[in-house]
Amino acid sequence: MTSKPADPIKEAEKRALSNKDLFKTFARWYSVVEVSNSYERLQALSFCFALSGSLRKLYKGDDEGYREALKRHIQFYNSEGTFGSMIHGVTLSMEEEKAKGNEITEEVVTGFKTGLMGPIAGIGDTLIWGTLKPIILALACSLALNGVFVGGLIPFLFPLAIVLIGFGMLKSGYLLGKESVMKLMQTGLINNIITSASILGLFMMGALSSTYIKISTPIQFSVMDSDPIVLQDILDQILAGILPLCAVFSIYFYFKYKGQNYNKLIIMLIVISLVTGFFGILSSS
Amino acid sequence: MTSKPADPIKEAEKRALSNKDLFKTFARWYSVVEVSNSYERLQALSFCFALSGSLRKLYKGDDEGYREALKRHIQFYNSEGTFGSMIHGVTLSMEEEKAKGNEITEEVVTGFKTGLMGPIAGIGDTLIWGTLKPIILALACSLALNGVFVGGLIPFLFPLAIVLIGFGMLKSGYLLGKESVMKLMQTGLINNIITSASILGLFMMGALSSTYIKISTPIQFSVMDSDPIVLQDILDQILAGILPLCAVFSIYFYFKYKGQNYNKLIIMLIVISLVTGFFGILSSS
Amino acid sequence: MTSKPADPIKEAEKRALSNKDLFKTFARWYSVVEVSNSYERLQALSFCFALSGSLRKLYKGDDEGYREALKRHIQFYNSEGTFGSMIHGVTLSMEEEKAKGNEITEEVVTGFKTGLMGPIAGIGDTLIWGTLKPIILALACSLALNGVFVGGLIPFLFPLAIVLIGFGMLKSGYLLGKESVMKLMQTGLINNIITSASILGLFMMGALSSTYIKISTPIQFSVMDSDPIVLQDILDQILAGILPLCAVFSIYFYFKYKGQNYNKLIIMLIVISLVTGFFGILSSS
Amino acid sequence: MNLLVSILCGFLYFLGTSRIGYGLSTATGSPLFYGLILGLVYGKLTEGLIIGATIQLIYIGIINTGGNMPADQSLAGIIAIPIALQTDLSTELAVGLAVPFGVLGVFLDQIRRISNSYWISQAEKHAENLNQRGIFNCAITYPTILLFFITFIPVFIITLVGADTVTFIMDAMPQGIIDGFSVAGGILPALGFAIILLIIGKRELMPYFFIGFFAVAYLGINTMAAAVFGTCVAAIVLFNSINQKKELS
Amino acid sequence: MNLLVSILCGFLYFLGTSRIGYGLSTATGSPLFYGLILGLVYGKLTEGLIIGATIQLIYIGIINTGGNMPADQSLAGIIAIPIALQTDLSTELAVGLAVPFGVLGVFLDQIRRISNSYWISQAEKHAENLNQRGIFNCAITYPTILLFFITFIPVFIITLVGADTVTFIMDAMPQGIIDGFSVAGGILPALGFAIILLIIGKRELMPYFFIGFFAVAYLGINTMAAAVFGTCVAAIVLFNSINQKKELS
Amino acid sequence: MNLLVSILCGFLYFLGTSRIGYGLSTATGSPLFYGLILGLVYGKLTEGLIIGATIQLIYIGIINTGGNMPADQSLAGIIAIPIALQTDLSTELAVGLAVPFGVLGVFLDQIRRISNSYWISQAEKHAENLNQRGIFNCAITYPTILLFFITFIPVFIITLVGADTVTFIMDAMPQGIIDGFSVAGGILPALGFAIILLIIGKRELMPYFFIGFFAVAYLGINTMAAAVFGTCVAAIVLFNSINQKKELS
Ligand SMILES: OC[C@H]1O[C@H](O)[C@@H](O)[C@@H](O)[C@@H]1O
Ligand SMILES: OC[C@H]1O[C@H](O)[C@@H](O)[C@@H](O)[C@@H]1O
Ligand SMILES: OC[C@H]1O[C@H](O)[C@@H](O)[C@@H](O)[C@@H]1O
Repeated sequence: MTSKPADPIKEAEKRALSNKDLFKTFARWYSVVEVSNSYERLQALSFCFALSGSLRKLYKGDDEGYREALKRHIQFYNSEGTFGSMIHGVTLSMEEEKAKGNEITEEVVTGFKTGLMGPIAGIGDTLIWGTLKPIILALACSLALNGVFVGGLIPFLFPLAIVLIGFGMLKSGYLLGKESVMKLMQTGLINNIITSASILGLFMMGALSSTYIKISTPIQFSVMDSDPIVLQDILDQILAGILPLCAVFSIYFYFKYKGQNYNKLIIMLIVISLVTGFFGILSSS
Repeated sequence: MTSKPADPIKEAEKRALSNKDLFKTFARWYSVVEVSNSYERLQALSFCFALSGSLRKLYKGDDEGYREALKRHIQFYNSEGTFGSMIHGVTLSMEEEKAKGNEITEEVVTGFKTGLMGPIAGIGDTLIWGTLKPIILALACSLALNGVFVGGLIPFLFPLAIVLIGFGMLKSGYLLGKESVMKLMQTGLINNIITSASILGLFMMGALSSTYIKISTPIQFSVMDSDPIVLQDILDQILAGILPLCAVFSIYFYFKYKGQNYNKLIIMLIVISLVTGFFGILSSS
Repeated sequence: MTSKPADPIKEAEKRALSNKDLFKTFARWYSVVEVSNSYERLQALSFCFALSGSLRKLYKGDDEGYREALKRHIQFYNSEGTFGSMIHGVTLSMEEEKAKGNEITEEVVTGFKTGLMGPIAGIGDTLIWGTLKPIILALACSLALNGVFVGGLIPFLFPLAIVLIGFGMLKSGYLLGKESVMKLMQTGLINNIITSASILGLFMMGALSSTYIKISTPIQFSVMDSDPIVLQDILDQILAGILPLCAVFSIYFYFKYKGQNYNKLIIMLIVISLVTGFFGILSSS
Repeated sequence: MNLLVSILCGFLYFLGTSRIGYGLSTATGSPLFYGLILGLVYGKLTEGLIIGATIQLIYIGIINTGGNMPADQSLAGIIAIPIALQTDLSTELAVGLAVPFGVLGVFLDQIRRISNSYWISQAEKHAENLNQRGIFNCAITYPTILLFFITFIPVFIITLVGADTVTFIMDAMPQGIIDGFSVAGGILPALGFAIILLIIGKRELMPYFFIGFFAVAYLGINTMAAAVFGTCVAAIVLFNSINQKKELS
Repeated sequence: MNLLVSILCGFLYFLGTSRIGYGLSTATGSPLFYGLILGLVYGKLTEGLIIGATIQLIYIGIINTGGNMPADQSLAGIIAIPIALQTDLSTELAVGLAVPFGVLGVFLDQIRRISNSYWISQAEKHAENLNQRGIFNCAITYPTILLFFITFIPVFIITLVGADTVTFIMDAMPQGIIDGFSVAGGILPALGFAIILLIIGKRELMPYFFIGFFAVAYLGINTMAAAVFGTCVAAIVLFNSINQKKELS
Repeated sequence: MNLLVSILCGFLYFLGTSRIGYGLSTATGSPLFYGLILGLVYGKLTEGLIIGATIQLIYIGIINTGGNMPADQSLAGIIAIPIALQTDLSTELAVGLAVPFGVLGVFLDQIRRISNSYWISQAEKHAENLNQRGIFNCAITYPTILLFFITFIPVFIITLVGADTVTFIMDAMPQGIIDGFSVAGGILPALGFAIILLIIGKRELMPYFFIGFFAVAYLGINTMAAAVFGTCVAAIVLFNSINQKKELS
C-alpha cells in the first residue's frame, strides 16, 4: 500500500510546483471558497485567488503569461469545493505545460474546467454534503441530545475531513494531469463509486428520516364502548414509521412536481404543523 | 413516467375495441373466472363468456366468424386469472386481425393461448397466490389477533389488487399484441421478475413459518438433582425456531417424495398432533 | 440428487480398489495424521502409512513396484487433513494406472502431490479450521456458559464432520482422477467456494469477536459538578463494541507488520491486561 | 342456535364459496371475515377476530393450483366460529372443530366442479346458436343457483343443531385431547407454507427462506417488517439483474 | 439580555456565517455548537445541547447546491438558543422561535452574494495589474468586513431586546400553538432529507432508503449503527462491481 | 489433590494431545470437555462448564498452520480447571492460572515433533523391507508411547501438588491483579480471531467481518444466529457467482 503512490510523488520532485506550493494553493482555496461567492460568477474569484501564487511561480518572469492566466481563471467557476480541488490540481498541471511553452490553448484549459466542474459538483454534493455532512451531524445530535458535550464538537470533524480529502484531490489532480483524470472519469469506476456512495447516502437518509422525523397522531376513538382505540397503535401495527415516511415523500413529490421553492414550502409546513398540532391531529413523538 | 405509456393508448383509439370494451371484457372475466370451473375444461366457459361481447363487436355482421370464434374459445383453458388476463388481451388483438381478414389461422390463436396459459399460470400462482395472498392475510391476521377490527377487512385488499393488476394486463395484452408479448416472454426480463418475486415469496414464507407455526416441547427433566432442565430452552439456545423449521421441512419432503396427497397428510398431522399433545411431547406456543 | 453420483460409483466396481479399501485407507489416515508429525517431513509418514495397505493391493505380486511406491510416499508431505484426503484418492488412482503399466512417471505423481498440497492446505485451513472449528466451539461455549452440559459434548461434532467430509474427498479424488481434479481446481468454481467460505468465516469472526472479546473501561469522571460521566457509556454511544474492535485490529496489524511471534504477543497482552486491569483503565465486561 | 344466525351462516358460506369475483372469495370466504361479522353479531368482536384469525392461519399458505382446493377454509370457519362464540369454546377447541370441516368442504367443492361439466356442454350449444344470454346463464346463473343448495343447506342445518351437540361433546373432552388440538392449530399452517415452498422453492433461492425465518426468530421482526425488507431485497436483486443485462449487451 | 452575551451572539453569528474555511461554518455556525457555547455561558450545558441539537435536526439534511442557501440554520440557532436559555423556554417554543429566523437569514445571505458581485469586478482590475494583494483583499478582506455589519448588528440588537419581547409573547401563547410548534420541530427535518432524495435518489437505489428507514423503525438501530451497516453494504457493492468489471475484461 | 484425580488429569491430557483421530483432539483436548468431566468428578457441573468454556474462549480462534501450535489449550485447561474446582477459585483467577500453562505446553509439543523425526528415519528402513507392521509402529505406536511420558507425568505431578501452592499464592493475590487476569481473559480471544483474519481476510471481503461484528453489537444476535445468517449470505453469493459464470459462457 505504501510503495505504489510513492512513485508519482517522487516524480513530482521533477515538477515545477513543490508539495508546499500545492499545499499553499489548497490552503488559500480552502480559506476563501465561499467567502466571495456571488450570484454572478460564484467561485470565480476564489479560484483565481487560490491559484495566483502558484501561477506566479509557473510564469516566473513572464508577466504577460501570468496576466493572461489570472484573467483566464477569474471567469465563471462553480463546483463542490472538496472534490473540485482536483480541478485546481489539473489546471495547475496544464498551466505548467503552457508556461513551459507546450501547445495548450486557452480553450483547452477553460474547456476542461467548465466541462468537469458540473459533474464533480454532483459527485461532491452527493458524497460530501449529501452523505458525509448529515451523518456527522446526526451522530453529533444524538450525543448532544443525551447531554454528552462532545456532541457539540463533533461537527468539526466535517471541515477536518474536507481538508484531508480536498488536499489529496488537488495533489493527485496535479500529479495525474488532464489525460489520466479524464480517463478516470470515463471508466466506470467513478460511476461505481457514485453508486456505492449513493447507496450509503440513501441508506442513511432512510435511517435519519426514521430517527429524526418525529410525528405521530394523538387521535383516539371508541367503538361499541370498547377501550379507547389509539389510532397510532393501529398505524404502528400496519407499518412502523408510516407518518414520517408519508411526510418525507409528500415533500419529495411536492418538490419534484411543483418545483423547489424552499421558502414557500417551509411556510406551508409550519402552517400545517400549527393547524394539525392545534387540533390534535398530529403531535411530535 | 407519464409520457411514454401515452402513445400506445392514443394508438388504441384507432383500434376496434375501446377502453370501455376492454373493461367490460375484464369485468365479465373477473366476475365469473372460477364460477363455472369444471374438472373437464376448467376456465373454458369463463374465457368464452368473457370474450363473447367483444367478439360480437369485432365480428359485427359476420355471424359465421362470430360463431367460429365462440367455439374456438370454449375449448380447454386454464391459467391464473390475474396475469392470465394478458392472454385475453392478446387473443382479442388476434381476433381483431382475423376479423379484418388478415391471415391468422385458428391454430395460431389456439396455439398461443395454450402455449402461454401454463407458464403464466406458474407466474401468477407464484406472485399472486403464493406471495401476495399470504402476505395480505398474514398482516390481516396479526391485526386481528391484536383485536384490531380492520384486520377482518384487510383481506379485501387482495381482490382489489387483482382487479387493478388484471385489467392492466388485459389492456397491455391487447395493445401490445402477440409479437410483443412473445418477445417479452423470451427476454430474460420475465425470468428476472420471477426470480425476484420468488425471493420475496421465499423470504415471506420463512418469516410466516417462523411467526405462525407455533409448536414447542413442554418436556422437562432433571440431572443430578439439578433444577429441572427445560428441553425447549436448550433447543432455543441451539437454534431458535428449530421445531417449526422441522415441521415445515418434514411436510415439504413428504410432499416431495411421497406425492401431494393433501388430505392424507392433514389427517396424519392431526393424529400426530393429538398423540404428541396428549402425551405432553409437543405443545402450542 | 441421488441418481447422478451413482454412475461413478458403479464405474468404481471395475476399479482395482473397492469402497472398503478406500475406507480402510481413510481410516488409517484419519487415525494417524498428526501423530507422527515431525518438523522434518510433517505428514510424510502418515501419508505413507495410510496408503500402504491399498498400495500392497495395487502392486500385488510386484514387490519392487510396491517398494518404490512406499518410498515415493514417505517423502515430505503436508496439507490440511480433511480436504487433503482428496490428494490421497487421486494418488491412489495414479498408482493404479502405474501398477497397470500405464506410462505415469514418478515425477508426475510427486509433482501432483506437492503441487496441490499447498493450495488445498489453504482451502482446508480456511474452511475447516478457520471457519467450522470456531463456529462449533463458539456454540458449545455459549451453551456451557449457560450451564447446559451438552455444551461439553458439542466439540465432538467437529471430528465427526471431518470424517464425513474427508472420506467423501478421498473417494471422489479416487473416482475422478487427476485430470478431473486439476480441471476442477482451475475453473473458477473453487475460487467461488473459497470466497463464499471466507465470507462466512469473516462474518463469523466478526460475530465471535463481538461476542467473546470482553473488555470495557471503568473510567468515570465529572465535569462541573455534574453526575459522574461514565466513559464507557459515551464510547457505546459513539460506536458499540469499539474497544473489542480496537483490540482485534491492534493485534491484527501487529502480526501483519511485526511478524507472527505468537508467544511474544501473548505475553505482551497479559502484561498489558495486568497493568490496565490493575490501574482501572480496562475491565472485563 | 338462533334460527337467524344459522340463516346468516348459511348465506355467508354461500357467499364465500360463490367465487363471484376472482379472489373476492378469498376475502368474503375467509375465517377472518367470518370472525369479524359473527363477532359483531354476538357482541364479542375481539373473540370473533381471534378465533377467525387462528383458523385463518391454518389455511394461510394454501393455493388452489389447477382449481383443486386442498382444504376448505370457509367451511372450517363458518362452522367453528359461530359455535365457538355461542358456547364460549376456547380457541384451541374451535380449531379442533374447524379442521375436520376444512376437510369435508373439499367434497362439496368436488360436487360443484363435477356438476359444472354439464353447464359447459349446454354452453357449447348456445355458442352454436350465438346465444350470448345462454352462455351467460351457463357461466354464472345456473352454477350459482346449484351452489346455493349445496352450500346453504348443510351449513344452515349444522349450525342450527351443532351448538348443543358440541357443548355436549366438549364437556366430556379430556384436557389431553384439547392440548392435542392446540398442537394441531400450531402445526397445520406449516402445510400451506410447505406447499408454496414446493412451488417457488428453487434450491439456489432457499437461503432467502432461511433468512426470513431466522430474521423473525432472532430479530423478532413482525410480518409487515418482513414484507418490507423482503420487497426491498427483491427489488435490489431485480434492478441488479436488469442492469447487468444492460452492461453485457 | 446581558450586553456581553449579545455581543458574543453577534460575534458567533458573524463567525458562523463568515465562511472562512470551506465547511468550517458547518461547524462554527451550527446550532449544535451555539448550544454548547451558550449552554456553558448560561451554566445550563445540558439544556443548551438539547435545544441546539433539536434546532440542528431541522436543518440536518439541507444542502446549498449552487451556493443557494435554502435556510439559515445559524440565524435560527443564534436567536432562539440564548433567548430560550435566558427565559427558560421549552424546546418546542425554541423551535417555534428559531424557524422564522431560519427563513429570514436567507435574505441576509442574498445581500451578501449580491454585494460580492462588486468585489469580483474590482478583482478583475487587480488581475490586469498583477496585483495579488488586491485580489486577496477582494476575495476575503472586503467581503468579510461587509459581512460583519450585515451579521453582527442585527443579531446583537435582536438578542439584546428580544428576550423581554419573547417572554411577553410566550406567556400569552395558548397550549395549542405550542403543540403546533412542536409538530413543526418534528416534521421540518423531513425537508432536508427530501431534498437529498431528490439529488441522489435514483429509482433503482431507492430500496436502500427503505431498508435504512425500516432498519431503524423495526430493528431499533441507532444512527451510528446505520452508518456502519450502510458503509459495509456500500463497500460490498463497490468491490463487487469492480470485480465484475475485471472479470468481463 | 486426590491421587485418583491427578491420575485422571494426566490421562486426560495424554488423551487430548495424543492426536489419534484428526480433529478428535480438538474435542478430547478441549478445556470445554475437561470442564465437563472434571465438573462431574467434583460434583460441580455448572462451575466446571463455565470455567472450561471461559478458558476455551481464549483459544477459540487458534489454528495450527503447518503443524505449529501457537498455544496449548489442553495444558491450560487440565491444570487450571481441577485446581480451580478444588480450591473454589474464581473464573478470573482460573484464567490467570491457565494462560501460562497454555504457553508452556508449546514446548512439550516441540519435544514431540522433534523426537518424531527419529521415527520417520526408522520408517524409511521398514519401507525398504516392505514391513507394513514396522511402518505402523513408527507412525503410531512409538510416538504415542513416548507422548505418554511427556504428557502424563508433568500433569500428574503438577495437579497433585499444585492445589496447595495455588491456594497459598492466591490468598495473597491483591484484587488489582485479579482484575488484570480478568482483563486478560476478556482480551485474549482476540488473538485467535486476529490470526484467522490474517489468513482469510481479503481486503474486499472485510465488510463482512464488520457486518458480523456490528450485527452482534447492535442487533444482539447470538453466535448461532450469526452462523445461520452468515451461511445464508455465503450461499447466496456462491449461487450468484455460479449463475453469473453460466450466463457469461
Ligand atoms: O393453477 C392455475 C390456476 O388454476 C385454477 O384455474 C385456479 O385455481 C386458479 O386460481 C389458478 O391460478
Ligand atoms: O452545488 C455545487 C456547489 O455550489 C456552491 O458553490 C457551493 O454551495 C458548494 O458547496 C456546492 O457544492
Ligand atoms: O496448515 C496445513 C496443515 O498443517 C499441519 O499439517 C496441520 O496443522 C494441519 O492441521 C494443517 O491443516
